[in-house]
Amino acid sequence: MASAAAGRADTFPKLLLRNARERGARVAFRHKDLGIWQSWTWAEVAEQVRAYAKGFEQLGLKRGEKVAIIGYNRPRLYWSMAAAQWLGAIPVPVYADSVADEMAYVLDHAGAVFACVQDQEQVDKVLSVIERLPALRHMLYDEPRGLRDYDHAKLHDIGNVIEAGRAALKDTTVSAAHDREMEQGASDDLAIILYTSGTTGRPKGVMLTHFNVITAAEIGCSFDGLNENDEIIAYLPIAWVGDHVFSYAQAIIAGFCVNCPEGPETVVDDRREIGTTYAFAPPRVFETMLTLTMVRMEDAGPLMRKVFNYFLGVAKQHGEKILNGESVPLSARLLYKLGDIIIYAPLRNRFGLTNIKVGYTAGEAIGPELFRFYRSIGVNLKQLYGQTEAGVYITMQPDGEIKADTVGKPAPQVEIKIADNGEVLYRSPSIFRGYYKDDEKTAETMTEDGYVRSGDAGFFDESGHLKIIDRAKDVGKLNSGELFPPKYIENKLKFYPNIKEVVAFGQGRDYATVALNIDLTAVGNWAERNNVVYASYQELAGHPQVYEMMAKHVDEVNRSLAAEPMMGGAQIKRFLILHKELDADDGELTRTQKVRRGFIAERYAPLVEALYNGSTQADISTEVTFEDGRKGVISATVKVADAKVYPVSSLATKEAA
Amino acid sequence: MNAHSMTVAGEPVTHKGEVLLSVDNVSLRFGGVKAISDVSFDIRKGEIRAIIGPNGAGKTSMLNCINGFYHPQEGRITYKGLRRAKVRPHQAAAAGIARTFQNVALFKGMSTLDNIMTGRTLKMRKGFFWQALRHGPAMDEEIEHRKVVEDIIDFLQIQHIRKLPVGKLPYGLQKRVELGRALAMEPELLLLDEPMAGMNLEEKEDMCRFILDVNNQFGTTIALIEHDMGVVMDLSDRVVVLEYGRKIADGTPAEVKADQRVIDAYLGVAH
Amino acid sequence: MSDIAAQPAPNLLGNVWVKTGLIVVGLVAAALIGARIDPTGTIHNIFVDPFNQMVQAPDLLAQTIWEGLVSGVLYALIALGFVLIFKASGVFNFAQGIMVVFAALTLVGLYEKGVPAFLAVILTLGVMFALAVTIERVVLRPLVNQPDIILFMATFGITYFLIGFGEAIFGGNPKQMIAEQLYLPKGAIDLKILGGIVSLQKIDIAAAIIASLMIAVLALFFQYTRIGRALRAVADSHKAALSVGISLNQIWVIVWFTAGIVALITGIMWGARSDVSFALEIVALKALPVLILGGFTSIPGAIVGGLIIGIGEKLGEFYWGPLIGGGIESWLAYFIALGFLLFRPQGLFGDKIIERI
Amino acid sequence: MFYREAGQYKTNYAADMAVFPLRQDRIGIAVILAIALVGIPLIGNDFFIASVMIPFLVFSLAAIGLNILTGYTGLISLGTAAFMGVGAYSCYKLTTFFPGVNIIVLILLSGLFSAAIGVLFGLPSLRIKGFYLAVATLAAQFFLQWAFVRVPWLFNYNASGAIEVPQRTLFGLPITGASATPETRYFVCLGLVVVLTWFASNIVHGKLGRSWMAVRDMDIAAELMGIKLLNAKLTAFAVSSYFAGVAGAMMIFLWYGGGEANDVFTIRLSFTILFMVIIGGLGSLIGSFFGAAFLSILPTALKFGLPALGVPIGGATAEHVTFMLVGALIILFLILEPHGLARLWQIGKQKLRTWPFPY
Repeated sequence: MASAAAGRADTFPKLLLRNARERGARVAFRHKDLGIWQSWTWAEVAEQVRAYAKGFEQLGLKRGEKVAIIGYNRPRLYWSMAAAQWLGAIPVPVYADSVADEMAYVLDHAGAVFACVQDQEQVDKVLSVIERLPALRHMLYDEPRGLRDYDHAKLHDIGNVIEAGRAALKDTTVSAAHDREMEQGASDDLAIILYTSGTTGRPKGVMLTHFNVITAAEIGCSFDGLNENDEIIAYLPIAWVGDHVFSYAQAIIAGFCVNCPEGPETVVDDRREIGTTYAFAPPRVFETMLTLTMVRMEDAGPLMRKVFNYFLGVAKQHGEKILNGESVPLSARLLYKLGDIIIYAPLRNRFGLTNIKVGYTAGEAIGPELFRFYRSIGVNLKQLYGQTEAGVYITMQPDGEIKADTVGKPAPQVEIKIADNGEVLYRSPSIFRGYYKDDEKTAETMTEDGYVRSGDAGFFDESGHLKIIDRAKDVGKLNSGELFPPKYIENKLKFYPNIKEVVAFGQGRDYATVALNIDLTAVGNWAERNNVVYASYQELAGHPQVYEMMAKHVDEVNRSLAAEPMMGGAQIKRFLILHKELDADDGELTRTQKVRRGFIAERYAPLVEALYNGSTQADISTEVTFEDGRKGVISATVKVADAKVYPVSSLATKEAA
Repeated sequence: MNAHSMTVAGEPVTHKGEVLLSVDNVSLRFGGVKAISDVSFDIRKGEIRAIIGPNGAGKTSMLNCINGFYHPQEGRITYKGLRRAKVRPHQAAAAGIARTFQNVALFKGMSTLDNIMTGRTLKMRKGFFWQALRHGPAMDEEIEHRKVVEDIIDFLQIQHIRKLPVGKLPYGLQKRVELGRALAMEPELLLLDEPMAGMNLEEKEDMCRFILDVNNQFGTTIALIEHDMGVVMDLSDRVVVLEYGRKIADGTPAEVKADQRVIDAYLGVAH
Repeated sequence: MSDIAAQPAPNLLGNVWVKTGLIVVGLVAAALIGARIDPTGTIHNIFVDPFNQMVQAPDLLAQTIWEGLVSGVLYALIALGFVLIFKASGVFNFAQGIMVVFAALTLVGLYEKGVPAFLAVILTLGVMFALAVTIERVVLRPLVNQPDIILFMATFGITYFLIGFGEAIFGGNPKQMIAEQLYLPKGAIDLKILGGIVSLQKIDIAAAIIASLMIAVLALFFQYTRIGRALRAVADSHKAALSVGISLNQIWVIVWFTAGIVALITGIMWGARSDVSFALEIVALKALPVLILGGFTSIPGAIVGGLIIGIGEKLGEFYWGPLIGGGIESWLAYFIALGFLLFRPQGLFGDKIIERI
Repeated sequence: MFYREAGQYKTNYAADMAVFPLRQDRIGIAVILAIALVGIPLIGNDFFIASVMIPFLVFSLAAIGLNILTGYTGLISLGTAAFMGVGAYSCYKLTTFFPGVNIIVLILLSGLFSAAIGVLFGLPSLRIKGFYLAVATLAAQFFLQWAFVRVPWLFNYNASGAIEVPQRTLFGLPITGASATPETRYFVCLGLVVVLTWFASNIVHGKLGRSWMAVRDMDIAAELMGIKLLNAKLTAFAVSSYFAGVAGAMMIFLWYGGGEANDVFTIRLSFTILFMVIIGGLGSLIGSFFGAAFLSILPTALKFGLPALGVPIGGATAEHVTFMLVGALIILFLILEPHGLARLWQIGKQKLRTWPFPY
């Protein structure tokens, strides 16, 4: 670090002061509020945080106590974290959209003594469970609107707290003592507790020290060359490790500017206004953007559409290579340049990605088509694989080595090994110190030699890139003993726009099979173009031409499975297209639209039976719930089709050669 | 922390009591038609006063009399202790009476921002010369008022439509913008003519919250006409009921609800 | 219905201002006059002398009033064309003036080409019908549902087009109306009354009679024919017209054609009194103050307004004009109308303007 | 497609309320100004500058004036030419009384006189609305036109009855009178138009402009906002007439260079300017320029363009054809885009901003 002379800045408050010294006049935070981007420089932020910390102290906050932070991305909530850290207290960001009960659990479990919240809504939510929070002493809010008549004995406006702190700091001895308090902070102190919303059971509090978070943040900063000129927009939940590292830790370490949007509905516009250089978004954000693009282009004039599609074709062919710095013929390069002027650059502008240096997507698998689209139009989109327990980074995609279907190579300072059951284990300086108040879980997760069990199954491909296939506990085995990763197979198929849902079977069977749901919009469109007449989903799903189409998709998936080590055994031998759409109302999907494999296997037992007994069709009748709540029965005869299976070795080697 | 120490204080601080506006024996005729006959009531500072009644009861005409659009032939309207002879609407505005309309009366060709900015017109003082330069004092003044307007936009949560022309906005949002325009005048008395007409449930809830917040946060006195009896009972401190231009009841929501004449007038209409 | 109602109180403040305005206008006029004449005699010259003259020479007064009456009739005829169209389609037809010129020019032009006079009249009517159809097809139909000002501007377009078209075909030179060939009387009748001679041009008498006849015919047409009733219905509501079984488009054609007939007759009469030339276009603008006075929607209003304007401006020109240099006919009509308007903003016979809130 | 809005964020209200908040727009304006200031004098010959550019500038200013009244405040006026005439005659009288004062100052001052007259004839607007008001403004047109002829004091009792433009200089260069070159006159016109347009833009974006538009959109609501209708309407008349007056003075002193002024400020000129405003776009300053360009350049282009294309056309016929074409184009325009060229411009701009998306 540059400020080695002043003692290594090994905590966030220290780093904040370093920024105030070294780049005091640069803008640190912006918040679109009251119509304009209100800005604060590093010097101002440091001063605010310092006063805020004093205010905290006056309210009785002590070293080691926990401060819950609840709300949408607001500068003062980020400052609340820094101010708490100043005193050696530990901020605990909480998902703002969690229901009162969940929030009560986290606040109680963490033993939060203070809660810094955004607005009346959050105040009300905390108040509604106040009797479950005996430890909570004070609540601070950012937006006073509607709170005027609340009892302010234990409720404070953050602005007033900062003001009070500032007044107290006018005394130089107080001021000096206050700074000494901050200096006591050490890199091994806890910096933050992030609660992960585990898929099962109660959230667990992941404890990260200043050293962990700083190390993780530095990994990312040096990997992508982030510096003080970068701009990021903070719109993801502050309780999520990604936001904490990107919008808080890295911003403070690299000194770049964090922009808080006006509200959730203006993120797209706000991102365009700022023109972020560093971005993160889960795949669904990119997917929505692309869908909107395509929907809007449907309304464009025929000439415009032609030009657009032509240049998208050009981009598809050459764009990624150009971005990767590979050699491309001059004519293609010129054509791409032309496309850049009339299509790609305006598109990037509309997406607000004109100035983007690097963008990341993570959290779930991104469709290769989607991923390539953004790269082909010149957006340096990359994937990373991370976990809260790792302080985010596990693997990353280095520039020039981007593959749509892997999550990249181990991040710097990270060691990875694959367990026998396929589970990915990792070890790095930034891994967490354990789960808060849950040694049992900590022991379960950590191996003796310091590795963390990710819970995900994966493998390295021949070029050393990690591929994640599924949650480790979901990866099953065929009777042959080969791996059967249902979600992996399902995702591969779901990336085809024609396929809406997939359920894979194979656990404890001889081979893998799938049941498909076609996407009515996409296939309906296709049907219209090809004069295929149909009256219902059921009719379209059973159409021979649709079966042909699906067979092609399955075939392609089989080829790709065959080309991958360990996956070849899981090729799909037989498939069928379900006669009805899987529906959460019928209990076939979870409310978050994930397939409930076991339930479906039971419900459609005759069909599953047919997949394995060699029959070409099967009768089925199922009870369904209509939209108005009535129940009825749908019966149908569903065809079962065979798919070609490829020999594993030959293709795998061919591909590798 | 004690469970009770952080709950909402029971009653907001109010100054209800002082009479802000009183209507005494007012009658209004159009030609031979009597729209209002001999109506008296008062509006007290800080309260939410509802005016209800069946269609054609003379509610809107009453508001029109209060803000000087109509001039009653008989009776007195006293505002802040001053009896006003024929007051023009712009004089009423200058005296602190703002108004929204039954059918949204926004300036269709202007943006949300500009619409609300017009509410600040009375408070803007810089002369023609500075306006023509749009620098120096006039710009400072514009910015100063823009800040007020932004607070209102923030308050009403209409940030996302700030720069859109109001003509194309959905009805519910237009109503909100209109409320914003009235609020920009920082009125002492706010007249709302069916602020929730034609809204869906969610929009109604929002609007109720805004009205309560306005009353609570700025201490603005509010007189509102509303058909939704549930809303009226929840919102208002006192209710006056008109029927065929006459007052048939006046009192707290509970009192009015129990009044036989009101029940008769609303038979088949009551919710 | 108390929620929507008229504004009962008269606009007091407005009146104060308006009156101030009137005074200022008066002062300006006085200043202009003062620049021309001896200041000591001003008051006398304005307020006493003209009336002295009227009393002393009643024959001159009668002559002036007669002339005013005749030009008033012609103004009324042009205004009638406006009213017909405005009533039926809400279009403020600025082109009515040029339609008068165009009709007259076509008639004369056809005659010059050797077409017998009465055949020329019939052919001209055909041309006016074609014009009505064309306007309906090309202008009105595509602009249906546009704001009034747009339709108003479109009639400006028609005006410009007709000016260019007319001049290109018939040339810009003034022409003689074929009054004789149409058996219109010539010469004058001299009445010895009021101690002098009042000369009445026969053509003027004819004009007055023909105008009266036409108004009577129109009134009958509106009152007793199916189409006429439909036209009146359309003024109230387009739906009502449709229920009579006549399409809006047909109604427009009929109305514009009717206005064309009125234009032709006006053109003949006016042309017989002076030349047929594009100068008539400016004269046609005189119909505007007539409209203001009579209201845009009232046929009797157009007639009464026309007479008031015609007589008023002739009297003004004759008795007061010389005081300030003459030629005040060009604007006096507008001031007369403006004066009336300040007290009745909707015109003498216009529909009452109701302010709604 | 040229717009790169990403990264153009505003951190203060002054920037957010700028008339051209987008960098690309500011660049565009700068380019247009550069062309007007350097390009046109360099490429254009005397004919082009004197017969195309100067009329265009004068008409633009007059159209802005009328647009303030009609487009922004919703009051129709058919008396623009008369108010222009007031400006021209005021300027003439001022040059007679104050021969030593710079002519540009006098041109700017002469607008005040037409503003005063405009207010006078604007008084009825409180009572009279719509077409009635339009006809009422004809009173101004005909009365003033009459006065220009009948009050010899206005033209210094010249035998010709016309304004005689004296020679006046700026920094030693003649800018009015016979010896002023088209270039110098052009530069003076350009300077006046740019400065006054800037004023107009400032006003319509400020309190006064909002009051006008409020009166236009919903006068009852405007009054209940505390806007005094009479004040708003009269200021609109005053500002509008000021612009018209200055345009009129420029017309005589910088374009015609004197002559039969009483033939110039006719009802037909009033109509022409109204067309410019309508075709350009009501309530749009840039539309005023478009309208002026379209209607001032079209006749010239027809007159000289058709023969150049080989269409044999005589002088008189050319004029007739021009009339017909203008009439037909007006109708065509109203049918195709009733909101005027400004709307087309706006749509085009929006298209470029959302490119490649259609919306």
